[in-house]
Amino acid sequence: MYNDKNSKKIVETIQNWARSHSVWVLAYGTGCGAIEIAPTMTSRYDAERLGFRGAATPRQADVMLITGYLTVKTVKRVVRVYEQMQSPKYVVGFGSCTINGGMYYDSYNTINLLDKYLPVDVYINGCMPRPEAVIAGLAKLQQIIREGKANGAEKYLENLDWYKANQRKIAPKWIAKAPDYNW
Amino acid sequence: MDMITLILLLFLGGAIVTWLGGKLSPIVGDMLFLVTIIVPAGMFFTGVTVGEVTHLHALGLTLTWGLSPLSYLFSMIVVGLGILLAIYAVPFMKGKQKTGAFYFNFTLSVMAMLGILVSKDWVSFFIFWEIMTWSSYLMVILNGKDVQRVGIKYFIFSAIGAYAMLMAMVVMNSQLGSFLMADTFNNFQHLTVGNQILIPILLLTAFGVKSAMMPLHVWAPDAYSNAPMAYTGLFSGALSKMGIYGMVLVMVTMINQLPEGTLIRDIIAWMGGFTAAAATLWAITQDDGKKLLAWSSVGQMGYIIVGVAIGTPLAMLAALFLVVVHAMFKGSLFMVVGAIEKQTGTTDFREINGLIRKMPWTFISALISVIALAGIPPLAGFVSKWMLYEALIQNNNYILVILLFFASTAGFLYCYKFLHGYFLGQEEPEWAHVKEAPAAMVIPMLLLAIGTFVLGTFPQLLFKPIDSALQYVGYDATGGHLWGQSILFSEWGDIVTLQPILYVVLAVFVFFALFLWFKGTKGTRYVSTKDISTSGELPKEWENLTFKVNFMQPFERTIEPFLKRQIDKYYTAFGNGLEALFEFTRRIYTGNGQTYAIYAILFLALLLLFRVNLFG
Amino acid sequence: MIAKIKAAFPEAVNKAYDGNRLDFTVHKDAIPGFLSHMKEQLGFRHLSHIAYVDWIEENEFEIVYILWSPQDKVKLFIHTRIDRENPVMENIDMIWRQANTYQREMKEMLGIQFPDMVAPDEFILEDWDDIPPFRRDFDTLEYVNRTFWHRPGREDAQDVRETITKRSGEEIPDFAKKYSR
Amino acid sequence: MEYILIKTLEAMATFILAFLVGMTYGGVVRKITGRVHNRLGPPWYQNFIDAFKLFSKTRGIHHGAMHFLGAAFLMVTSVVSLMIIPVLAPGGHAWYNSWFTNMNFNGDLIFLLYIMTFGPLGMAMGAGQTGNPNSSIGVTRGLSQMVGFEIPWVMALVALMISYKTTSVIDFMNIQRETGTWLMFANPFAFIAAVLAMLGMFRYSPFDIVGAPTELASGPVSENGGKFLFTMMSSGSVFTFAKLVLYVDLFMGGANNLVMLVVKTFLLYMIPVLYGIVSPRYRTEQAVRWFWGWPTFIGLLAILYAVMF
Repeated sequence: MYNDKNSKKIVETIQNWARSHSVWVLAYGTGCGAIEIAPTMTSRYDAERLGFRGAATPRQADVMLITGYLTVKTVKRVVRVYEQMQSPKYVVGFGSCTINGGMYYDSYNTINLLDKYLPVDVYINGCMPRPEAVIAGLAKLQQIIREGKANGAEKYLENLDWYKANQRKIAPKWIAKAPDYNW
Repeated sequence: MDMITLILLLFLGGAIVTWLGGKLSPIVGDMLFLVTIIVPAGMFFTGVTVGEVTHLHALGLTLTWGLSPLSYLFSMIVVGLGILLAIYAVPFMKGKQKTGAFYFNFTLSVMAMLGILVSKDWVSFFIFWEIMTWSSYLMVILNGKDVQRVGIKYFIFSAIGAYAMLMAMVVMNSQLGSFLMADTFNNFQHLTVGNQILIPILLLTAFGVKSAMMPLHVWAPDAYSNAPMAYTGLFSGALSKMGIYGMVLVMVTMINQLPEGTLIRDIIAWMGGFTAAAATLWAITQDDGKKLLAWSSVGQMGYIIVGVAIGTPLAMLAALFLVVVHAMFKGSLFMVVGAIEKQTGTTDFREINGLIRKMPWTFISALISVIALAGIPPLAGFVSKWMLYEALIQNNNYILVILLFFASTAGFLYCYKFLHGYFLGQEEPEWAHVKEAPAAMVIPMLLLAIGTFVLGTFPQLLFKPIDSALQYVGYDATGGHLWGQSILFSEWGDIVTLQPILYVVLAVFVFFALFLWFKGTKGTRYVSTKDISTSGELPKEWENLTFKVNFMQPFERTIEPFLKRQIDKYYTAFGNGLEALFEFTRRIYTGNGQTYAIYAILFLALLLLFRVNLFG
Repeated sequence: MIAKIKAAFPEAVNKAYDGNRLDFTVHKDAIPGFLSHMKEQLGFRHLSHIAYVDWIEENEFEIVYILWSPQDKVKLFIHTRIDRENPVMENIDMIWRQANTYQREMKEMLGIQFPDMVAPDEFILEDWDDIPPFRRDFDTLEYVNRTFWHRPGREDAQDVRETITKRSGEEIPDFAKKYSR
Repeated sequence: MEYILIKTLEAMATFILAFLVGMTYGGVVRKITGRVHNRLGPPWYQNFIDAFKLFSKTRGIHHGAMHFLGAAFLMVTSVVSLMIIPVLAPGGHAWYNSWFTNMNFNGDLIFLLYIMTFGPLGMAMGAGQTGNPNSSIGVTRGLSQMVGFEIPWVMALVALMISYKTTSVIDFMNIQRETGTWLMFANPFAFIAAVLAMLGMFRYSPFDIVGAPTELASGPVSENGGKFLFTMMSSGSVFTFAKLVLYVDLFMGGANNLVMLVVKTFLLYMIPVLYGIVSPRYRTEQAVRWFWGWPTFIGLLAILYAVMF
């Protein structure tokens, strides 16, 4: 019965619906975007009515908001936190800095393309995106979760060597020291 | 030559033989030691019958020995704990110094405690009391550390107790002309009023010293933590219970005949409650496992003293039950600390981390014993605590019951501190080499822990002997025959049925443990305690993130004003003089029993003069 | 004040500024004695900052110690030049503890070696395997092209220097063209 | 045999009721908090979605055996205290009343006081096993706070015990049914002390230093996610319901049917919630000193009242 494909599909649908309506956010406040999280969460643009809620530690979180530019030192920590999250897990990139480096495109210590190092599910454009844009991006994330397309964790697991190679290119010693991501 | 004498002589001879054999080769010493402890113990369990009395004519006076139901209860503790600790002590003492002295004093202490329990006259009582005291004293200073501070403190307080008991004996003998306990108890009414007040107070002083009642407790924590751990189980489990034994005798036989008895009872009960609370607060602030357990022993003795002092049948039941159970779980916990000290070489919480995966069996016994210590159902500590609270409430000691509730709730703090300090926290490469303790050390502590588990569910195993003991000392039947279905009940009709609760607890626990284990087992993997969510930072190898230093700091900050006043200060001036005197005498004598004998004789002479003037 | 310092160190060259600012140019070997004398005798008890300039034209590094005297409210700028090829400087963090931080920064960003300086581990740049990035001959965009990726659509990026020169009208000197794109 | 089966089914019914009500209360509390913050707030069924999401996490980590046992200990406390506490008053005549008399006659208040501390201790072990310093810090704070609020709580209970000569919850409910007056009016000081202790028991502000999300990373649960957090969440809901029912039984005469039960527990639950929404956060020693201040004094008054009248 449980192995029946349709029942599995039904269970999957319900689970995706639940996941999409209860998303616990780990706001990794880098750069300027952290200031946009506060109005998004609090009573001006109340993100909790959509089921978004702050999570304290990566163990409990579902989605990681990367709010702004990532220096080489920061991206290591971000990768570490992402690997500590428990799948299904999603990544949302804020602003042009995560998309293409933005105004730091030629800085020697700021990465340009976030999705070379982590599987990003949703990008939110702007420098910085205003809370309306953030809400729109989160709604988009909910939609793709509901459609079951938000499979960043599987993507990361499948192309782990490629991601690790990219990370090792900017941070060789750190990646060597970090415990390996074997799940 | 009857059984009791034979057993005692076997202990005595075995001690000496063990010492000599230990000089030949350590293996012979170990074997002889085990034989010495186990053979007379077996003879005790098989041969001795309750109620038999024997007379011994020696030195012109008659020593009367016999076994009463009450002393049978206590001697069960002594012998059982003695056997287990002897099995434990052999691997514990392996490769240590002064093994011979350890075995000698250990055997001698067991012998002395049995002697105290079987002696029916004050002379032999006093003799065995002294043997017990100085054998334990030699055990306290065995490792040669802090002799100036710890040993002398213990010695001074024991001396005070001994002189008090001696004085009481002399007064009783001179007034009643008999050393027999029974005579002194029965003819208690014939004493003058001054003596009727004086004798119980003197005896209670002696027993209060041994059972570490609050104003007289100063020696206890240092002495407990300074003795070898294999002996401290006996020290705190059985040896301090001798004070309770004497206290029960005095309370029941003498205080009950006094018109002022209730006042004395209340004073003792409040001392006990104060002991429980303050010792708990002190235990919370300790950073060394030995000291923590020592203070917690003082606190548990406080509970027992409260129960004995209240003196209603339920309270006596609770106190005697806690006597046995405390012997079990505290013996197990001291064994745990000894095993950890044996395996890692230290007992400081701030140094050891995460032994749970290295020493799992030690952790299991520690966990069960700590749950029993905290008094959490369905383990044995809860039974005694429940009965104690019921007795207190029904005896209208409302503030005292609040005090004890506070003590037991604060007890959770040091319970958690103990477990977290040794077994939990991050696993350090420093302790990667640690192995589980040898089986001879693990099995006794596991047996004791499981014993607390069994007694928590089937307390009637213990209620029947306690009931007979209470009937012996003159209580009417405390309904020990009614406890068959392991139901706790009080006069108010409040019941706690233990067995169904235990089954429900086990069922729920097993169900959810299995649920957590089997739900998504494939997706769940083990990660080391170094791989924690530290906001993305990688802790370095030398970085230890475990939270150990100032562990209970918020609570300590709260109770600071209480901790400021410690009783030690008030003893300091007095103690300095006594220690100077003792230093002087130590230079004359060799610091063993002879000193003591001379003290006793001098004090006796003084006492006679003194008594003639005072009470003549 | 100038007289005092002159009396102590006659070889120090001073440059006059208005306000409460003094500038001195000292040879690099005299720096520790000079600074300690300033601190102990003349009351410049506070080290505000250590600035550094890369004079790639003279093939030299310039290090500026900025001191502040609390009681007579005088800023003291002490300039010194060291060779760019083997940049070695005296360690002064026994005079001011906070100098250690600036020196670690200089060590990583400019490659200046401070013998007998105790620096636990890398400070700003973690596992960096290129020439120090604050040297002016370090081409950051070339490094970025080598290390990171560009998303398509950035090829029309204007060089900032050209914009500046267009606005201000002065042309780029030849030595600078070498380092410009 | 079928006796045990029926008992098990009834216990399951009680557990499911407690789970549903507790979860709903959690969602409603979040909604109310949102409204007080002038937000829309999540829907009332948000906690169910969260629980199901946590339940259906596909990956997870554990730090060792004690990590599993901690959550199981927590569940033991919730379920056993729910079994012991009488959910419905014995006098009720509703057709489902007999379902909820699980083990009401097997324990009394002292037993409840101790079994209620069983879970936090086991939870503390689980938190210590994870090796996360935040967990241990949160646990020590929680235990210290427990020592703080146990004093007035025990004082209130002792006052009730000595005035009615019993320690069994069923007897208290019978007494209230016979005399017709709730104990919160019979001994108001005891009720006040118990309610002040309740503020700390439910760990809303200002006594939420235990799991402060911003400074402790949610304290003891900081290493738990997925099924562990699901278990702790449902255990917390059940335990909340059990404690509320205990308060209702002791001070408000119990409830004869489920509607009255829900109403009374909800009204009682609003006290710590509404007090917590508008409160800042106490440090631990401030909280403990607060509990040892006025609440303890009121508890003493309650005991005096019980002794005199």
